[in-house]
Parts: sequence; C-alpha cells; structure tokens
Amino acid sequence: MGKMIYLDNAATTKTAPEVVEAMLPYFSEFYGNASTVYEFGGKSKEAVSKAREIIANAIGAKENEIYFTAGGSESDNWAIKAAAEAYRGKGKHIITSKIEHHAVLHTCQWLEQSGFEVTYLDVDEFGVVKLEELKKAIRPDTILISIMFANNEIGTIEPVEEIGKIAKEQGILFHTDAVQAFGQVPINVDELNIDMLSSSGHKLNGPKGVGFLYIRKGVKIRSFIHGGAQERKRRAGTENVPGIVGFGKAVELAMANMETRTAKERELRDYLMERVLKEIPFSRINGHRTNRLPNNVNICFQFVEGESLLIMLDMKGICGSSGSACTSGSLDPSHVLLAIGLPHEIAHGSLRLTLGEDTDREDIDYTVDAVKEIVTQLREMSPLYEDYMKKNGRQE
Amino acid sequence: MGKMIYLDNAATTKTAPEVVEAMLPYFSEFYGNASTVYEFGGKSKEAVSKAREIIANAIGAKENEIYFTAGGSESDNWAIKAAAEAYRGKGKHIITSKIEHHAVLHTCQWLEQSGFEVTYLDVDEFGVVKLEELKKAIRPDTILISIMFANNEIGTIEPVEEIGKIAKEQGILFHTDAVQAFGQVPINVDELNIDMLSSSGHKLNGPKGVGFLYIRKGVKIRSFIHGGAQERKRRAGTENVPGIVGFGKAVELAMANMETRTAKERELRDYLMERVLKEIPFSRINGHRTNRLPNNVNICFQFVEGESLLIMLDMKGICGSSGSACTSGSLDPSHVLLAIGLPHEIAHGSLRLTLGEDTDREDIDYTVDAVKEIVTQLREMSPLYEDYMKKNGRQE
Amino acid sequence: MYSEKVMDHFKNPRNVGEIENASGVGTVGNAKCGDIMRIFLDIDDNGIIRDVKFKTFGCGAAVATSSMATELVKGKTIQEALQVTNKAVMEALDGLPPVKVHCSLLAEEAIHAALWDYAEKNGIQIEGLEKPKNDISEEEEEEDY
Amino acid sequence: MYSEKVMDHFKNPRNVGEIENASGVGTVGNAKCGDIMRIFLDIDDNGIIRDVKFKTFGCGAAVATSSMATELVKGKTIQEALQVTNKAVMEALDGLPPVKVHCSLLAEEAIHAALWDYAEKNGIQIEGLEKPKNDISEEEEEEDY
Ligand SMILES: Cc1ncc(COP(=O)(O)O)c(C=O)c1O
Ligand SMILES: Cc1ncc(COP(=O)(O)O)c(C=O)c1O
Repeated sequence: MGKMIYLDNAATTKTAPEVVEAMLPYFSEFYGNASTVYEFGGKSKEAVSKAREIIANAIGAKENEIYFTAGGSESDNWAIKAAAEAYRGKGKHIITSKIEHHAVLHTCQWLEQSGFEVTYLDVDEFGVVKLEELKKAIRPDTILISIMFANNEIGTIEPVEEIGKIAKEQGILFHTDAVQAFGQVPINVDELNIDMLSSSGHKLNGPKGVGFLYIRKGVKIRSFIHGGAQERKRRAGTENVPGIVGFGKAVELAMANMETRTAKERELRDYLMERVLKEIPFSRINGHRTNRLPNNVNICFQFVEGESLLIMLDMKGICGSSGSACTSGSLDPSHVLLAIGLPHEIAHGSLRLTLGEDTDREDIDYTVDAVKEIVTQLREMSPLYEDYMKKNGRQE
Repeated sequence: MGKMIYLDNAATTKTAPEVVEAMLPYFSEFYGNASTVYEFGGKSKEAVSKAREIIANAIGAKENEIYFTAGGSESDNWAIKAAAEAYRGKGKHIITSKIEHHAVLHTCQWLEQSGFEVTYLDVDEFGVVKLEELKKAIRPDTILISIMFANNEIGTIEPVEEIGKIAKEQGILFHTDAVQAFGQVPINVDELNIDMLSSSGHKLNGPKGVGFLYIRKGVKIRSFIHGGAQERKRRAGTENVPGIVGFGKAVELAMANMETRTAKERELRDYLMERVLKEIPFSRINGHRTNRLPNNVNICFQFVEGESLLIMLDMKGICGSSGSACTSGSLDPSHVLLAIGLPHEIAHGSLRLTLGEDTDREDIDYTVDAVKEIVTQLREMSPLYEDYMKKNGRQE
Repeated sequence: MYSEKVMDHFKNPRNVGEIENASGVGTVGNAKCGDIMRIFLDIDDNGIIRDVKFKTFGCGAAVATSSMATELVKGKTIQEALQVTNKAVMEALDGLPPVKVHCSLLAEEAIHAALWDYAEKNGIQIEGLEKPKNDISEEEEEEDY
Repeated sequence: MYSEKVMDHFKNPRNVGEIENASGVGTVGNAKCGDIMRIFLDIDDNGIIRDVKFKTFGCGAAVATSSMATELVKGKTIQEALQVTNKAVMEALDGLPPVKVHCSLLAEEAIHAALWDYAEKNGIQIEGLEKPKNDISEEEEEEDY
C-alpha cells in the first residue's frame, strides 16, 4: 500500500496499540470464563470489573449501571425495544429525530409495526433538534425520548442538556445514542439527566464488536438478549473479556487526552473547512459550524456524486465517506442530509472527512488539494454542471 | 499461578495462538470498516468473506447463508424470536426441549408472554429427546422446532437427523443450537435438514464475542438487531473484523484436526469415567454413555454439593464446572440434571469436566485422584452422608 | 466491490466529453436518484456511429457503464447499437454488484434516448426503437433470502 | 466471589464433626435447595457452650458460615449465642455475595434449632427463642435495577 490518509474515523478507528496490548493476555493466557467459580475465571472477572469501573467513571455513572454489549447497534436496539416492552403499560408513544442512526430509526420503525407510535422530530438547517417541536410532541402516553448526542454524518451536537431537562420534568425516559460523542465531548449522565446511553468501542480506538449500554438505576428495562445470567442477568452471552478489556483501555486513553486531542482536531477541522470553502466553488458545509464534533467535516460539492468522489480520493490514498458507512449498499442519499433540507442531487454529492488523533496539517493540505482536483475533474464530466454553466455562464 | 489443569472447555476455550495471530493485523493495521468504498476497507471485507467461506464449507452451507453475530446467545435469540415474528401468521406454537441452553429456554419463555405457546419436550434418562413425544407435540400451528445439537452440560448428542426429517416432512422450521457440537462432530446442514444453526466462536478455540447464525436460503426471518445494512441487511452493526477472522481461523483448525483430536479426547473421556465409577462410590455418570460429545464428562457424587467440590478442585489447580457456567449465580440445581430425572439433592452434587485438545492422561489421573480425595473429605462433613451411613451401615 | 474492468473504465473513462452539434443527444436518469447520463452521438450518412461522447453524474458504476457503452457502440451501425443491451455492458465489464445493475440499464436507455433524438431530428423511424423512458425507476431490490 | 475470610473458613473449617450425646442438635435447610446444616452443642450445667461441631452439605458460603457460626458461639452462654445473628456471621466473614446471604440465615437458624433441641431435652424454656423453622425459604432475589 502506498500513502494512506485515513479520514473516516467516524466509520471506525484504528485499535490503539496499547489497547491491543491490554487485550492480548485475555485470549490465550487468562482465557477463563468470567462467570465461573475458580480463581482462573476470577482473573477475567476482575479485568471486566476494571473496565466497567473506567467506563462508569468516564460518564459519571455507577459501575452497576454499565452493561456490556456487542456494539452501538445492539445497545440502541436494546434500549429502545426493551423500554417499549417495559413501559407499554404507560403508553405507546416514542419521540426520536429524523437524523438518528439507522440503529435507532429502523428499530423505531420496527416498533411501529407492533402498534407503537413514533414522532420523528425535524431538525433545523444545521441538524439541531428543535426543542419547541419536542415539547409539542410530548403526549401523556410518551414513554421514551431517544435523541442522539452527536450526529455521525454531519457532526452536529444536540442540545442534550435541554432535552434531558425536558424529559425529566415530564417523567419520560431519555435515551441518547452517544456512539459518536463519547470520547469526543465530556459527558456526565447525571448532569444531563440521561437515563440510557449507547456507546461502541471501535469508534474511539477500541476494538470492534463491543459496546455498552448505560442504564440508570431504577430504569426497569429487561433483557434484549435472553439466556445466561451475565451482566447482572440483563445481557446474556459469555463475556467478551478481551473486547471489554480493550474497550476499557481505549476509554482510559481517550479520557486522558481528550482536551489536547480534540483541541488539535478542532483546529485542523476548521482549517480544512476554511480552505475548502475558499478554494472550491459551489461547496457548502453541512452541520453546525461550531457546535459540532471536533473531528467532523461534512461538505457538499454541487454537480458531483459522492461515490465517484470517494473512489477517486481512494486512488490518491485518501479514505473518506459519503454519508454514513453503514448506509452503503443503499441507493438513497443520506436521510440526514435530506433532513437538514438539502435537495436530493446536492445530498448525493456529500463528503464526510473525520479526523483522528494522528491526522496532521500536511494530511489536510494534501487532502484539500486532492479534493479540489477531483471535484474539478468530476464536474467536467457532469451533465448537471454543463447545464448549469450553459444557463449561468462560466463565471462564478 | 501454580499448576493448572483446565477442564472447563465447555464454558470457554483458550483462543488458539494461531487464531490470535490471524486476528492481529485487523486491529491496528487493516482496521478499515468492511462496509466502505475505499480499498483499505476492502481488505477487511475480503477477510470477512474468507472466514465466511471457511465456515460455510465446514457445515455444507452456502456463503450467503452465514450471518455473523456476537455469539451463541444472540444467534439463539435471533433464530427463535425472528422465526416467531416471521411465521406468526402461520401459527403460534413452538417446540423445544427441557434441556436447552438458557439462551433458548429464556427466549421461549419470553415469547410465551406475548402469546406464543411452547412445548418443552421431555428427555429420557440419558438426555435424549423423545422422538415419539416430538411427533405427538406437532400441531397444525407449529412454526418452529428448536432442539440443540448436543447438550452443554451432559454432552448428550441429540437425534438431529431424525428431528430434521420430521421437521421437513411436516414443513416446520428446524433450528439447532450447535454451540457445543460444532467442531466436535461433523455437521452437514443439508443432510440433516437444518434450517437454522447457532454457533459461538469461543467454544472451539476461537475468540469470545463472535458467533454465527446459519439461515437456510428461503427462510424468511428478518433482523434481530436493526440498523445498518451489514450482513446482507440482516444483522446491523459494524463488522467485528478481527473476531470474524479469528473465528474463521479457529474453524479451519478445528475442521483440520477433528478426527484425531476427538479420538484422543474420547479415549481420555472414557478413561476418566471408568476410573471414577470404579474408584469413587456413590457416583454416577450423567448423559448418554457413548452418544456424547467427545470431550464431555458429567458425574454426580451423592452427598456432596457441587460448588464446594469446585472450590476444592480449584485449590488443587483444577478448573471444572457444576452445571453450566452460565447458570452460576442461580441457586437452583441444573435444569438439565432435573430433566433427566435426578432428584434435587443429587443434582446439586454434579461435576462437569470438559477436555481440551491439550488434555493428557496425566491430567486425568491427577484430576481423578484429586476428586477422590475431595469427595471423601466433603462426605466426611456431610450430614446427608452421616444419615445415610447410620441407616445403611458403613459397608457399601 | 467493483471488478477490475469497472475500475479501469472509471479511472480512465473513454469518450468523456461533448459533441457540438451532435446528431443525437440523450439524457436519462435524474439527479434525485444520483445518476444522470448524457450521450452524444455523431452518426454519418450511412447510419454509422462515427463518434460518441458522454457526460455522467453518478457513482463509479454509472461512469464505467457509460464509458463501456460508448465503446460498445462506437463505429457500429444504428441497428448494431440497438443490440447493446445492459447485459452486454455488464458482461463487458465483468459484472456489477447487484445494487448497481440499474446503472447498466441507464446506459442502455441513454443510447436509446440519443438514437431517438437522432430519429426525431431526422424525421425517421428506427426499427425496434421505442420511445425511451427518461428514467429508470428504482425498484426496491428484492431481498433474496 | 468470596472474601478471604470466607475462603479461609471454607478451606480450613473450624469445628467440623459430630459430638456424641450432644446436649442439643439442630438440622436446618433441605437438600433440595442444596444446603443442609447440622450443629451439635455441648452445653454445661452453667449454660455455657463448652463445645460445638457442625456438618454441612452445601456451597462454599454454607460451609464458611457454619464454621464461623460455631466459632462465634463457642464458649458463650446460651443468651449470648442467641445474639449471634446472620448479620453478625456475615460481618465476621467480611460479607457474602448477595445470592449467598441465605446461607448466613441458615447458620443462625441452625444454632437456634440446636438450642431448641437442648431446651426440649431438658424441659426448659429459653427466653427469646422461638421454635425455629427448619428451612429458610428461598425467596427469588430482588432485581435491584
Ligand atoms: C449450548 C449452548 N448454547 C448457547 C450458548 C451461549 O453462547 P455464548 O455464551 O457464546 O453467547 C452456550 C454457551 O454458553 C451453550 O453451551
Ligand atoms: C451514531 C451511531 N449510532 C450507532 C452506530 C452503530 O454502532 P456499531 O456499528 O458499532 O454497532 C454508529 C456507527 O456505525 C453510529 O455512528
């Protein structure tokens, strides 16, 4: 492989070498089942406990409020389906937003098939959930509000504190998908009145295939995966000890350097956005300008289609994404970009670049230069650009 | 740590060093998301494809019939809940057995709460499902038969071929939990008429936190974890690339040496059982004598309680289990031992020893000697033994 | 994801551009769905496609199928060009991922549209050519469980 | 899982055995639930527990609580022995896992049962001692979500 500039950290991240190192002993040395009587299994149990402690501390929770899962999608499914099951006696109404990850949206749609009613809140042009709409949407039978902490495509950070306050005042459960936010912005579940929170290891330099769901003490949701008595009888399945240990280590690292890391990313992010806006015509930034994830850039290039752009970037060694990686295989443009009001043809031309700890200014310069060149090239072969130019003349 | 003899391979196994080696590049080197456009992600995708191919070949399935999950519990939950959802139009009756793993049993119990009817078939004294009972249990509205391939506690292998035939004749879906059997006995899903099959990586020297569900083409069950389009839109969540790669490697290794490995285990297993029966009075073997997993020994020692036995074995460096590891934390004796007709007080005194590839005769001898000594010691302090002896005299 | 052939035609698309005063121009697809193809034909008096160019807004497969389709019709008679089906384009590209099959349909339609335009401009009828839809409706792919 | 104290009392249980012609013997629990404790008391004329032995069929916690309970009542007066609650036993063991708390209740009951037997044999009444249940019903643990 030649040069590679990895700018798809919102899709997944490199597992930090320290994380792999922390995991290694739990594969072939201390491989015991954490739910056993003998001391050898106790080593696994201790390791899991330690990871749980690190994670609980990172979000201001208690250890017995952290439940390990297989990732963000499972956590989202669990939180929403089990809340629906547990609180259906109270009501059948759920509130979420139009820009949630599919793990939330498809789960809600699934619930609609069995009689639940879901309000999908609009967002403003920056992708911010409208609080007034939220308040209006609340009904006596609303049992759950699920709004993401930060959006995975356009990086916008939602007004979680206000939402938590509203949910608490109304006595409604509040779940937040913090898969993108955790490790990027400080989170305290008590201060923010969060009842449930989803997270995924591989988004913050931890391993893939492990996540957690925070469930506030007193929230009476039950299991999603039924079976053995693991995770205080709430999540069955032999504990993924190496995965959990790695996740714990990743969180430890992320918490330790959050301030310096994100400060650097924020600077590079803003530099990238500025250069693009200045140097590439017919481009626009998606998402909130300042209230956004430190590492997220999302841009639309008019007259250009995203996948072509990605492949050409790939030819130059740059990994980026167009919409969420999870939606590839779909033909529709990103539901998030549509929700912030972009027309389909513009939404098709989006590019998401998400920075990592190791990204430097040189990477950004190289990337902007490449994007500039490619966009020009693609526009040259775009019938849309041709039409536009014929109508409006070559000058800009 | 001093000497350790690990005889709890049914709870979990050591991840083979070759497996760890195969996984390693996918943490920090080829860490790309398998569902991306760029070539870097293509490396992950290829690795996942290769693992899928190995696994499909191992059970005579097609590659697009293998769906990766987070483990056996998820696979069981998925198969049963999604089948119930998809076929509820046809009927609401499910047949399973009394000796299934809790991942099946608790899932069925959960379905009962929403109007499904479940028949829990009895087993005979050896733990074999009674085929006549199965036939009688079938109703016009039966939509699913879920019977495990081999039992995790007593090792009995079920008459899967006959069950598959019956299910096929009656046009009923057949799911089998092969978490313990896969890698230990040959499995061909076509020959056995299996429609869905659950497996878990860590039971055959693969990593924890990864499993698969085989779903026969044509079986129209949908997702259990909703969200992104991974696994042909049927199982959401960023692919656990290292876990899947490791699972593939483990299956490759297990298939390559199955015959020699299990022949050796079978011999040691029989040797262990013989020595115990001969040398320790008031002991009995649970499960089928011959039609059992090559590595499984399950014994009851009258007048003795299992946990005490385990702790004392642990003090001598021997890791064993009493009932399923997953049921620890529970106070009830194993539902499997009760189902084969053991009274509670005998069921409490069970010991499961499950051999691994590395187990040798010396280990077995050391273990039998230890068990003998400990059982004697525990009986000396057992009021049940005292009562029995007072009634029946010291001679045996 | 894509075959080498597809990648080759994407990376080095043949016949990109416009033909001024083309004999026929056809545009199909719509930006809403993310694919627009425009094909320019230069047809001589003998009904031979002397030159062909395209412009495409779309994914890698859209660009590659456009490129391949232009290659397949270049130098051919109108009747031969009509035989260039989406299957032929796909085969020439060593296949396409299932979700991208519609791109090859679009390429076929784009050629037909350009030929239709040529026919209309010249007041002739081309045997076997029906008025092309200017869009290929995107059917929800079948879940082939 | 268990504290060091529990493990110590499990590994080296104090006062295991029987007392022939004991002043009082109490057996509680049932094999169905996996725990049976039997306590033998040797009580002198001044009502002092001169010796105590136990036999237990049960888990690690059951053995350890039996052992600790015998230690706590040895050399004590009957009235003092009555004050040895399950809490006292648990504290002396540095705690027990929640699922094992019932073992300590069993130990308390076993002592009471042995004292009751002593009282009956001697036709006396011990103040504050109620007829012990011979079993501790296993309540489904609370799910403390
Ligand atoms: C028969 C059987 N089914 C299912 C499972 C669950 O597998 P896992 O713990 O990997 O989720 C196990 C193991 O615990 C098992 O032995
Ligand atoms: C906001 C958000 N939620 C949920 C998920 C799902 O997480 P995972 O793929 O780890 O299951 C993702 C990532 O894909 C995400 O970005």
